Amino acid sequence: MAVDTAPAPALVDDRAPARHARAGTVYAVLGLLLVAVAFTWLGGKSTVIAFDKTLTDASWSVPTFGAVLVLGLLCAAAGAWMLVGLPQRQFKLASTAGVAALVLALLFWAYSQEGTVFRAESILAGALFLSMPYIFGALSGVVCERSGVINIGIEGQFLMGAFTGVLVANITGSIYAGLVGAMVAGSLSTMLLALLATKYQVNQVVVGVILNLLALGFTSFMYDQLKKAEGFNDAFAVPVISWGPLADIPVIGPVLFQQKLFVYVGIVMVAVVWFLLYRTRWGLRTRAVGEHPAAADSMGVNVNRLRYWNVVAAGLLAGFGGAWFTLGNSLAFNKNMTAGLGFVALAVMIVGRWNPLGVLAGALIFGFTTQIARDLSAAGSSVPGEFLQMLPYAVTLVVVAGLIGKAKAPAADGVPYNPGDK
Amino acid sequence: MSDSTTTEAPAEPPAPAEESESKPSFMRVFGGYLTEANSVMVTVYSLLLAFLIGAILLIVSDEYTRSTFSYFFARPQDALAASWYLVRDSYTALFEGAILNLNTLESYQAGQADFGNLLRPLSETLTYATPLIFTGLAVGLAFRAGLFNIGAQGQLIFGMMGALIVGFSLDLPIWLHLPLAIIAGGLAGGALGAVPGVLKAATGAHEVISSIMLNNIAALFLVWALGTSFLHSETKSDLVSKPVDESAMLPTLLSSFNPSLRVNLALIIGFAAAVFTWWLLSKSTFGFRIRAVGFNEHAAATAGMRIGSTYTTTMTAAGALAGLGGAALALGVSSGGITTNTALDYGFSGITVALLGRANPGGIVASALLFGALKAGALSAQPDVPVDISTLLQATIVLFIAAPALVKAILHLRTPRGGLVTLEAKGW
Amino acid sequence: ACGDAPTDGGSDNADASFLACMVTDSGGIDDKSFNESAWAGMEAAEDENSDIDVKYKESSNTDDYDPNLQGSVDDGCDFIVGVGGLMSANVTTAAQANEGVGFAIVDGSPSDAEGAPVETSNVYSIQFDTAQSAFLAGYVAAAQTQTGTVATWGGMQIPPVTIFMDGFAEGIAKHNEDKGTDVKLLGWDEAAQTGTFLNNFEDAAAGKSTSDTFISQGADILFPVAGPAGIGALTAAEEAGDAVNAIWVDTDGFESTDYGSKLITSAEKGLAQAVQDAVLAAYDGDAGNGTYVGTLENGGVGIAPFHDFDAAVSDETKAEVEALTQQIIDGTLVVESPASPAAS
Amino acid sequence: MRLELKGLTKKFGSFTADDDIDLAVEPGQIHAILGENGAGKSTLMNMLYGILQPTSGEILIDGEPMAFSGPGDAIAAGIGMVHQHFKLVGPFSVADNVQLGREHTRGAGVLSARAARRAVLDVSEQYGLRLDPDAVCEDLPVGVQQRVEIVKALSGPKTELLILDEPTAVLTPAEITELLQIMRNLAASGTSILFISHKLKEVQAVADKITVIRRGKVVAELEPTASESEMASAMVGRAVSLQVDKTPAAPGEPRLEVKDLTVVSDAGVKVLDGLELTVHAGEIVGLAGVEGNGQTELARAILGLVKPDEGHIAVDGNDVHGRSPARRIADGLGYIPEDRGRDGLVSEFSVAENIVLNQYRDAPYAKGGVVDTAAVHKRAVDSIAEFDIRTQSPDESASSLSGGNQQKVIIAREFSRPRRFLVAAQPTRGVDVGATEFIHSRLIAERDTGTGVLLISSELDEIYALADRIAVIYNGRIVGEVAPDTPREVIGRLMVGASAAPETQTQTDEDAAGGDR
Ligand SMILES: Nc1ncnc2c1ncn2[C@@H]1O[C@H](COP(=O)(O)OP(=O)(O)OP(=O)(O)O)[C@@H](O)[C@H]1O
Ligand SMILES: Nc1ncnc2c1ncn2[C@@H]1O[C@H](COP(=O)(O)OP(=O)(O)OP(=O)(O)O)[C@@H](O)[C@H]1O
Ligand SMILES: [Mg+2]
Ligand SMILES: [Mg+2]
Repeated sequence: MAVDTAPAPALVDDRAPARHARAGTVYAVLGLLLVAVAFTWLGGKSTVIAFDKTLTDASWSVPTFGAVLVLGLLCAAAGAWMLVGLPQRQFKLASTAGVAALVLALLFWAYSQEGTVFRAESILAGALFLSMPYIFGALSGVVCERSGVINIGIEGQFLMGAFTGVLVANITGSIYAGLVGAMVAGSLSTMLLALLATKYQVNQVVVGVILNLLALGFTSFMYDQLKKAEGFNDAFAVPVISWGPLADIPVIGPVLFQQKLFVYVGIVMVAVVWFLLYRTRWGLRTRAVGEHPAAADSMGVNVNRLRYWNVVAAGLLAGFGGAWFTLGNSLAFNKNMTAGLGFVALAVMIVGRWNPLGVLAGALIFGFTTQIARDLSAAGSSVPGEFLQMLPYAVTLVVVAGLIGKAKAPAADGVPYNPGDK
Repeated sequence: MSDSTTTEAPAEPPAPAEESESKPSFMRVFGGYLTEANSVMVTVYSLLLAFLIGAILLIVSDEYTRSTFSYFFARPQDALAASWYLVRDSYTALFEGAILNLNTLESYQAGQADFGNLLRPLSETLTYATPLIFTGLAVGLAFRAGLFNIGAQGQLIFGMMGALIVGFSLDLPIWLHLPLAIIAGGLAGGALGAVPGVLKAATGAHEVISSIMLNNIAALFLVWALGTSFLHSETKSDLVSKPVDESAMLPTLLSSFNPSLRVNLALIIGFAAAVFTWWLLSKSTFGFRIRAVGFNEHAAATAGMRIGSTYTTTMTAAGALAGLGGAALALGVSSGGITTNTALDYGFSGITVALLGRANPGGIVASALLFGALKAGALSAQPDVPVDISTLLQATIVLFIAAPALVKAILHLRTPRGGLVTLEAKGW
Repeated sequence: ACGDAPTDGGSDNADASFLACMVTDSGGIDDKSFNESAWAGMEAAEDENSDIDVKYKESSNTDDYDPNLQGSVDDGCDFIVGVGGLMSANVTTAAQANEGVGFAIVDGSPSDAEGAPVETSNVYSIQFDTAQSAFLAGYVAAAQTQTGTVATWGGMQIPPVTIFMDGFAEGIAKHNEDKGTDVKLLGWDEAAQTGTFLNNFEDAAAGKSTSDTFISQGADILFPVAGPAGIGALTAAEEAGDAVNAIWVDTDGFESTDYGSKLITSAEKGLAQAVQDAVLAAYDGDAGNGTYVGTLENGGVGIAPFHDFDAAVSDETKAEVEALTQQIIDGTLVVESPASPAAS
Repeated sequence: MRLELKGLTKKFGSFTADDDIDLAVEPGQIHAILGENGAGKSTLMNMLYGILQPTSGEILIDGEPMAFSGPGDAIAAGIGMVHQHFKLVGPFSVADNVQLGREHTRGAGVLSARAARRAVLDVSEQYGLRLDPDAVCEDLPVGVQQRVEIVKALSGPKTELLILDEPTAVLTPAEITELLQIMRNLAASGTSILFISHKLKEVQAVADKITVIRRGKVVAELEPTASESEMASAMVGRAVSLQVDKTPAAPGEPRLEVKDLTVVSDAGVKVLDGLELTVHAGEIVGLAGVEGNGQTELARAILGLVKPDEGHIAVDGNDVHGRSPARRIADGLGYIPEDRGRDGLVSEFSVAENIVLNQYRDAPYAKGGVVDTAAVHKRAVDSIAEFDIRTQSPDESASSLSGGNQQKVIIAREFSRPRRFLVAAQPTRGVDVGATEFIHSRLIAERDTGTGVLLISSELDEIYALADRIAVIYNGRIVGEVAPDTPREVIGRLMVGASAAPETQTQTDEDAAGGDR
């Protein structure tokens, strides 16, 4: 063979690209601001961290000034590191360290107010539990959109799951039957999306919006119909699963080993969906169909059939997430009780870059900030409650703009596929 | 955003042309038109199908009618009569609430009611359509630039606040005050709309995430702001704002017929905004750029268009449109003071309105009117027609209109020359 | 237009001569709160008098008030009940335009758009001084708490909600003052008028997680003022075991919820009864432009029986509650909230 | 395998793309299909591969009539296809792209990465198509992507008929030689091959039989001994001049000066590394090189879409640093992008709108921020006539044009406004002989008006035909500037980074072969 088209080995640049410098400046400035905050307001204050469930009396009192000072300097150092230039590979490390320091410092600051105690176990356990609807909703979104179908109807699937879960649990008397019912209901409602998106090539965003409307109308209507009769909408409680001695480990125990079924299923599903997507034939085909359906088609993959069943299967996940609202919280169904969280799940999916592990991270950010906001509000923070409630949204905005940057959707996401002229 | 350059299939192969040598009669042409899935007939059939499904829902949901079905085989006429009356009365009620009240018409003909009463249903329809025109345009305009503005809700809320603040805090003559208040609404909405645009241009942050976050932030901000002494009503303890000054209120259009006819100048502004948006998109160089970027940002960039600034300006303009919708509320029907509920879900409905109108200003106005009529009808027909049934009816109508292929398949219509008109399919 | 279509409920009095209509506030007919209670009163009136027929129209926001009131007039209603103080001006205007029709406003009084009181001939006003019942509930809570910490939280920061929270706070303060206790109230600072609110009435899951947070901060009695979202507090209490209990609002939660065993008592607001009375009075032509303020004195507000907690609440506390009730009725003890009917 | 088509017809609505086509491919035969852009070649192949369903007619394999309801059926019947447009999933690795649809699993649907990698290596070794199974496809140069496509087509369980739809359009001369050799080997081992190309030399070199299609009909059957001009006139239906007439250049003052240009990609790779280049007025400089050596970035940097990390670009002696692409275009920079689907056209826009895509704000097409539709229309009508763009009307959407005509739209856009400097990247890629002839003559005419032209092409034929001077790019650097009469082998060696002297060839081959990412 005479010649080859091999491009030269990559020359790795040793200088920091411009965006590193920009990010570095931001981190450095924020870090120094924190230092200034420490000197101005935090002298003499202390932040109390308590282990409320396993060690009722144990608590640490940390001088807020010192903690914020150290963390602020750490953040500034991360920024400086970026500014002087660091290898590409370590940019992620530096920015993660910077953000972590920033978040921790803000927490120390927030919990330095008189009367506030950072109850590590209940806050973390609560945060994990609160992330669950986002995990299920966003995973459902991932499965749909990885196969090229936009699912904006997660909110509707939540409602269907929430309603049906309670209904079936009431009729059968079994909470597990209720969970299955919720999944089936979620899946039935995505079936319409699946059909319209594959067979009838309807604009998928419109279908999603319609599904939300239909689910709201349907569940509200059924709620009214069943309200008159007894025994259709009584609350059922999912038992807390306690892992024996593991549950007694400080912090880790209450957070990880004494949670409701939803938490375990949620974490397992993240792993399962990840494995299925990246390690199995189904996943390979699913991703191909979402990126380049014509390519998959030309290799004999039936694009629309795969999309159809994936969307239907994704409904199972969203429906299960819907059951979180009722069965997971030991609540009866109530009209519109999902309160827009389905849309947040959509955002979590994008924050997680259509990847189950990213979804886990995004959902945890949301759950954690929501929990912190509620805790601070309950403790009587001087920040108005509305601003505390904005916290998860504001944090997401910052994370998305500052850390995630351009999230690239699967290339064929939302584009109906028409194989030849069949 | 993705385009489908790789899929080479067209939407639907046109049916083989029916060749007939003799000149077809009018009835044949007309009959052919009726059985063809053209956009007019698809809309007509969508409504019919939706109302058919609605009828079934009504029958199922009505306890009495349902009970007559329990002895259907013994005395079917009971069930049929009950169903017929139920469906007829329900739809009459919707029609009367949205378009023309037949009772009022009778009284009017008998000289017992004034003309204004006759106009009330229409006025209500137009009143509810007004904010939807604005939010529909806000979503539609962004859509043409390839942006999914799911944030019209928050932009509308900001617009409401902006218009409100100028509306009560300045003391000016009407010719100055009203325009200023309206502009303030547009500016406030535009400011919020700019955020996702700027973030996308600068950092690549996905506009859907930032818009969803900003919707929530705006709604909470409104709750907080309404509680502050600056915005909070001085006379009422409820969570309601100060009313806007008389000089900043949008004049009503039909109140000379009857003072309770609420439709106001905002409707005209809405039409004007639609015309302007149409002009902007199809005539102006800016619109050329928006569409080019929306279809293919790479080619647009290669042709020298600035992508980031197109995102920013388009989102700002879209936000401003939604903000004007907020101003229409704050200075119009809610001029007595806004609450946390005033915005309803006008912003979210704007998405459906825009997509149903195929992101064309004309189509957006038409679908906003349809939604306004459904809302006015539903409001007036309750509780005979449960509100939830109206929601379901709305969803079903939109579903069929958005899915011509489905209507075609159900009714076995023929494909028209030039194929089915489908909503453009767009990814993120 | 369609009188022969059966109305909701099925128990309609088909050939009734008196049509009583209700216009809801946002939240709808089944908000597990004042709309629902008011509708219960309407239906009770219908059951009581077979010559009365009832109907309702739901409003999704303040913009719907006018068309719904007008629609009710057009439907030929003889008596129209508007629910919610926000509707006061709209009801007043409608009443002035339709002198021949009777009106009532729940949680409000006739006023103009600016909120200034207006004299009318045909608006009946129904209000409640729920601060009084909440005061007693707060006193009981202070007496019953084991941890010395109780908590309240609301749906939204609006007067019908905060009046409960004010009364509750004052009841606790009274107990602390009289008995030398140091019971702490989380979730509401009466002086600053700031506290914990969900900013909606629907999200019971958020209500539960908020309640869990209060429990982790030591509260053992929860007082949610949030309609259906308040149920979240009851499930939180249930999950937390025997140590945590709750007090319900508006109705006797022992009967209206599934969590009777967790409810020490309820701060009641006799809305259904008052609406029922008003409709019946209107039928007799007696409603006119009267004003009804529900108080402990007329039984319009009060605290529910202790039910399962009857044994747990000491006789001493019961006697003190009795005495406080008497003092409030006498006027020797004044429970005041910025949201009290007199102030609005 | 013996393939026979009988009366195969494909209609799109009332338009007949293929009309009653009869064709037979014997086992081990290389059967070339020739035809203008839009003649119906790809449509025919797509029917064979089950992507499209014939309107009428029969496909017979070894005498058996076949009905393919999808590519799956065709694959099962032993047909493999390399599509004209890559059907590669960009973010996937080479191995994943090759195994898609026939995955290597360890049971229960769990993928076996090792088996997939092994399979790719096996096939690529067998045919001498070097590939790194772990490379991500979208990062690969198009030439390598083409190789992936070929490996894909050969990886079928028992590929007996291989369809190659314009596989050589993006390959370098050496790669083409290599591919043709592979085809011969395959044919020798009994595989039938259907081969589509617009490059007549290749067809001559490899085909056993040639079928010419025009407007969906078979118009000629030629033997490989037919001359190029015979083939061309059979395709086009008229005589085509394959020779580009050009007078010697008269270079003037420098129009483009690139000094020390360095561009670092987002991934931190130096894609341009101190590149130096000058193009004068009235000359065409051909930039030869294997794709992926910085040509794209150079073109984009000249346009201003890529910000240089170091160095200067001057047009007409003025440093263009800080000038927006719009400003540069207005100042007389013309640009024919290499990827017309992505960068050249807004396919949903009408032909008219595409023609004014970079002038829509200028007089006479716009006044005071308003587009003058009439002026745009008039310009489009003129351009359609002048550039012979085959379209039903100026309002037709660009997507409905054939690739060759789409390219003419871009040519029309760039060639009918005053320009001082032109960057033409792969201007005739995938374009038929007739259109190529036309585009080439326009480029020469452009030069003769005094415009400086930078011609970026991976086709040495094109470079030889047009260039007055040849610069060879390798690894983001100009590694040699030679006269247009330099032998191919010299340029070929420069293109892979070897010195111009022949002795080092063997050495280089080893290096280059191992260098696939
Ligand atoms: N999906 C389609 N719908 C309508 N017409 C089509 C479609 N696909 C192809 N055509 C028509 O069929 C004709 C033949 O197209 P085809 O792709 O087969 O050309 P080709 O010979 O491969 O050209 P090229 O050399 O450019 O690849 C085109 O001119 C086009 O008008
Ligand atoms: N939806 C469509 N409607 C009409 N014609 C179409 C459609 N899609 C593709 N075509 C036609 O199909 C033909 C082949 O399409 P394809 O995308 O293969 O063109 P191309 O390969 O880019 O053209 P070329 O080979 O000339 O560069 C084109 O001539 C185009 O006109
Ligand atoms: Mg082709
Ligand atoms: Mg082609």
